Amino acid sequence: MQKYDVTKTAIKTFSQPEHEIALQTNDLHVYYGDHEQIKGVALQFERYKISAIIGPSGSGKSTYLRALNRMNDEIQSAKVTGSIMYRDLDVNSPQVDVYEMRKHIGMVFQRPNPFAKSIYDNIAFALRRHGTKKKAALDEIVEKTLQQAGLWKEVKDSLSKSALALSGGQQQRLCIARALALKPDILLLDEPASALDPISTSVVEDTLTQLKKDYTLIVVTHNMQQAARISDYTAFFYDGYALEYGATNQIFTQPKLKATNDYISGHFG
Amino acid sequence: MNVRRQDKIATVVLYLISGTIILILAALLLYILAAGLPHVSWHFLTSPARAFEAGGGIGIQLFNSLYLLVLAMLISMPVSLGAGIYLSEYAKKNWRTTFVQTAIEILSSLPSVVVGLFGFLIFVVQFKFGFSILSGALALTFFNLPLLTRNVEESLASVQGSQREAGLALGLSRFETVTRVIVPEALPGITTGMILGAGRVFGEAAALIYTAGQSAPALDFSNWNPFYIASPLNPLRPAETLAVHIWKINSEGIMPDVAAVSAGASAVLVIVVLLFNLSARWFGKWLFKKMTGGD
Amino acid sequence: MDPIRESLLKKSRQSKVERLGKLVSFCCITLIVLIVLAIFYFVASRGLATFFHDKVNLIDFLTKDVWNPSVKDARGLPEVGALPMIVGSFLVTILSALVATPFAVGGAIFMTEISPRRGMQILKPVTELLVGIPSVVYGFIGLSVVVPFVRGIFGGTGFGILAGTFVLFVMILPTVTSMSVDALQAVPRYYREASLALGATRWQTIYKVVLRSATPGILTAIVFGMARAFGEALAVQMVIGNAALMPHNLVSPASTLTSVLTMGIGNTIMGSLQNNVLWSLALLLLLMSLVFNLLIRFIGRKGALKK
Amino acid sequence: MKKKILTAAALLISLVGLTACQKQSSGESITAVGSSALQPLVEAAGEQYSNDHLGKFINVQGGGSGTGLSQIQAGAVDIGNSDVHAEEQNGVDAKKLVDHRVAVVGITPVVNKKVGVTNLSFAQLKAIFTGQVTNWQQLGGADLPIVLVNRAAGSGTRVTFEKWVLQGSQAKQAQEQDSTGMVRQIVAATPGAISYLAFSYVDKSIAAVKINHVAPTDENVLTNKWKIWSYEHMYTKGKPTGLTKDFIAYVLSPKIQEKVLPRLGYISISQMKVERDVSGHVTRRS
Repeated sequence: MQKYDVTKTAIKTFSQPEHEIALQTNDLHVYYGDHEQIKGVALQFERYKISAIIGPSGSGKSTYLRALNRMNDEIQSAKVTGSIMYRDLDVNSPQVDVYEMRKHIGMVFQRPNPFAKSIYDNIAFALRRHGTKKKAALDEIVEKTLQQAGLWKEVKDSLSKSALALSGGQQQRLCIARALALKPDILLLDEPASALDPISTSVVEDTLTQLKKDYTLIVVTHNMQQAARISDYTAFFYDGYALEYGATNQIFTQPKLKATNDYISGHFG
Repeated sequence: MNVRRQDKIATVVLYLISGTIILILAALLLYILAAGLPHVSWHFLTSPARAFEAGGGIGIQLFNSLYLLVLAMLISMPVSLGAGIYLSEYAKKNWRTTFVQTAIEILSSLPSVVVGLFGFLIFVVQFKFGFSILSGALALTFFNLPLLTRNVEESLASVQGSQREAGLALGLSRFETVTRVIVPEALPGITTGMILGAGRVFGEAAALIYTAGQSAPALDFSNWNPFYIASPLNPLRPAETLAVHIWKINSEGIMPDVAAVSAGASAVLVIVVLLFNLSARWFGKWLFKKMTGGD
Repeated sequence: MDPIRESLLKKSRQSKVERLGKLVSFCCITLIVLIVLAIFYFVASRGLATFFHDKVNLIDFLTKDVWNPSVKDARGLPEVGALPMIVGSFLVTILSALVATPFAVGGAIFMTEISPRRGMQILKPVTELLVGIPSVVYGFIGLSVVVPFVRGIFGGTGFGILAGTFVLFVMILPTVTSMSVDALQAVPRYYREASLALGATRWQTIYKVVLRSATPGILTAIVFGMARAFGEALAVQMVIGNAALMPHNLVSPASTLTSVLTMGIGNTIMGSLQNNVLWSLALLLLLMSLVFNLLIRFIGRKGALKK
Repeated sequence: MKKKILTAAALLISLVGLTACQKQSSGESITAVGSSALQPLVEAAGEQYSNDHLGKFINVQGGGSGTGLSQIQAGAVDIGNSDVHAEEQNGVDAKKLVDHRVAVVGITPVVNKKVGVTNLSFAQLKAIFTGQVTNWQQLGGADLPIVLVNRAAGSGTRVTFEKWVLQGSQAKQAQEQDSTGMVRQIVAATPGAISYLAFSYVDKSIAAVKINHVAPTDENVLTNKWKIWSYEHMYTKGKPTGLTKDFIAYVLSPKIQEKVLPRLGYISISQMKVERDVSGHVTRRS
């Protein structure tokens, strides 16, 4: 594997934003035990845009994404330093209620993970637990989110069927609908289409572009074409650093760094 | 050629071994049932035991066994569920957890006599519960807890981690994720374990001899007020169970039909335990279908 | 003000639920640990009284072979040599494990390698049913079938190590079998496929590849079965004959730690030496179950390292 | 689901608590614990007593004479049943206990039917149980090795038997059985076996042995011609009061002594023509 001088080129600070920023991280480090997985990342994500994070395996993309809504808390050995600013609050600070925060910063995982419940309950479950009990309200949210996720037409007659009976692509869209049901501000997606076939992938991609008008999306992807197709901004991760970040168009056509260029032209990854 | 023959021989031997295992069980069951079933009748199942005359039944013992079982399971189920949840969801991988797990393993391999005597000194003597269903149920809880806890822990651990992430990412606490998502999914396994545990409890004798006692005073089945001393529901009355009864009459029985009663009681005991086993299987499967098939 | 920002700073219902839930489940596990510690303390305090209060020499206790707690020897110390019971316990445990192992492993291979369909449909339920049979019933059968059988063939009373071994063999068979099945199933499928692809026969594959890599798991299963056999009381007590004598042969009456314990406990006075030595036996049992546990952990760790 | 379990558990606990508080108000009961040989008698008497006195209950538990004596000594129960004198048990302070002798049990040596011996002397019995004689031929019986079957050490039957037969010698270590039923079964099935049983357990499957040509019968026990017998004791801690006192009096009443005891195979205490103290000293009863 080719070596790049990452420490010099890594993004450590950023200029004052021109647009409204939904989330930003400063000098974010993530450690798993003694191993430093993320070595200081500063990025900001614009509201109502899709930002893609690309990079080779092991570059820390997923780890970074999971840090954003503190999913790393659930891994015993993980430790996070640096700040994650969301609505003028540091997500990592003890004042912030982690469960409330996760309602606003939702997440969709690489492998579809619907609950072993009915399609309806997959969406209604968390709502009920957070206090929405009325049937009419639940019905409305279920229908709306399934429509947003582009799944409504396929499942509207079988809402009481087990979610596990759906195809992989449908399950993933159900998981997106499930996350949307809580009306999050930001939706984090960790390679949402990597476990799916090409047709399902394109349906999910369509869904994401539709969602952009109401949500801020941060998508980790392995698939550069996908990043190019759907995202407005792209960050390139390498060895625990964010090396380059900019408008997707610019990153894919005129990358500033050799490393980025090598990666997107397929020299490694 | 030699290798092929070896393969043949090995296969035959393995078939023989498996056949022997099945034969042993079949012989055991047939023996118990053949020896006992002729004595089992409605009268035998419902009438009280007689100390020194023929014609006694096992009605009260059977009721005691069931009541004790229900009480023991009521106490041990929530505790083992909580403990299992802690071990599989919260416990960190360190020496303390290893210590706790070793402690549980030891409790599970403890001879039940020791548990019974401990229960005797603590509940019967110290807490003054006397020889009672309550003392027995608590002793059985001790005896049952490690197995149930391990079963809960294993069942929970077998549910995929992605389900936990799903719940957590929806802003649910780990506890609610576990109780509302993971436990339901693990329910088939947990239920099977609980029912098998119930079977063990039902057949346990050594832990009960000194706690629930070895006498079965007549019960007044018309009075269900649990405070009445002869009420079937009174948890502070002494209660000889079926398994203890078998042990006792084999040891000290002076009724003329000892052999018949003990064979009959053994048959009933085994049948009930088998029913537990079969229902565990059936119920686990049914539950799994129900859980994954929507409401 | 930003309502979302506000809500982030408040303690949510979920975090209260989490605190409470964690506490409750922690209490449950603490309760269990406390129970174990209490039992340990209780058995140890009584069991050790033999040595501290009644001044019995630990070495004598473990190595002498005369068990007669109410009689004093020449030095004025009670005759409490537990060796016959220790030997008896180990003999029945090891013998029954020796007999059970080929059956259990054979049955497990049958279930996983030879005929999984039939194995899982017939053999597995059968072994699980065996687990459920209460030990009093095993004792009852041992008494009415095994003991007369042994008597018929070898003469004597029929009571003894051999009868105990038979009964324990059937009792631990299901445990060892089902754990061996788990161990065999954990062997990755491609091991078998690789071996078969190299032209090995099924038996060669089983013997050289599958069994080899499942050895730690199978050993754990056997030790687990031994732990169970060691602690079994009622069934053994009913068939072993309960003579606190060094076993001369397999059909002479012998005794185990558990059988002496169950028999004697009702006939001795709490706090007397006769009672305390029984608790010393119980302590020995407890320590043995600790040893078995450590052994299982040790084997498990070794197995894990190999992979 | 979980809530339901919790609610049920909470209900149960409160129920138990309430029951514990109200125990006294709905019926009175005492507990008698100990000797399994005495258990059937006390059970039968307790049952009758409850029938005669509504709302009063006698809980009877086995557990062995040792348990009975330790529990009564600890004050954990109301009556401690024992087949042996409290003075004979290690670890019991007999002075604190009050002895109530409620019945007598005769104990006889029994042998397997193939042995071919019907009469033995005390000396021969002693030789057998100390292991000096090992074949029945030496005693004029069949050519069979002697198989000793003992009761568990400390059991009342064994203590009594050894007291009169061994006279202080040490018994040979041999197989021990926890229970009378088992002993009978083994003696019946094992050629050459010898053991000892209470009279009431003797049946056709085994042979009882005369000692010095005295037959093991109730009549011979009444006059102490048959020496191996013991009292059945109900011990109380201090003088009995209340229900305990009434119940012991009831057990000693003719209703139990004359009607129930014989049916259960005990010898009535009121018929005894002699009295014997713990050291074996016999006096005639007037």
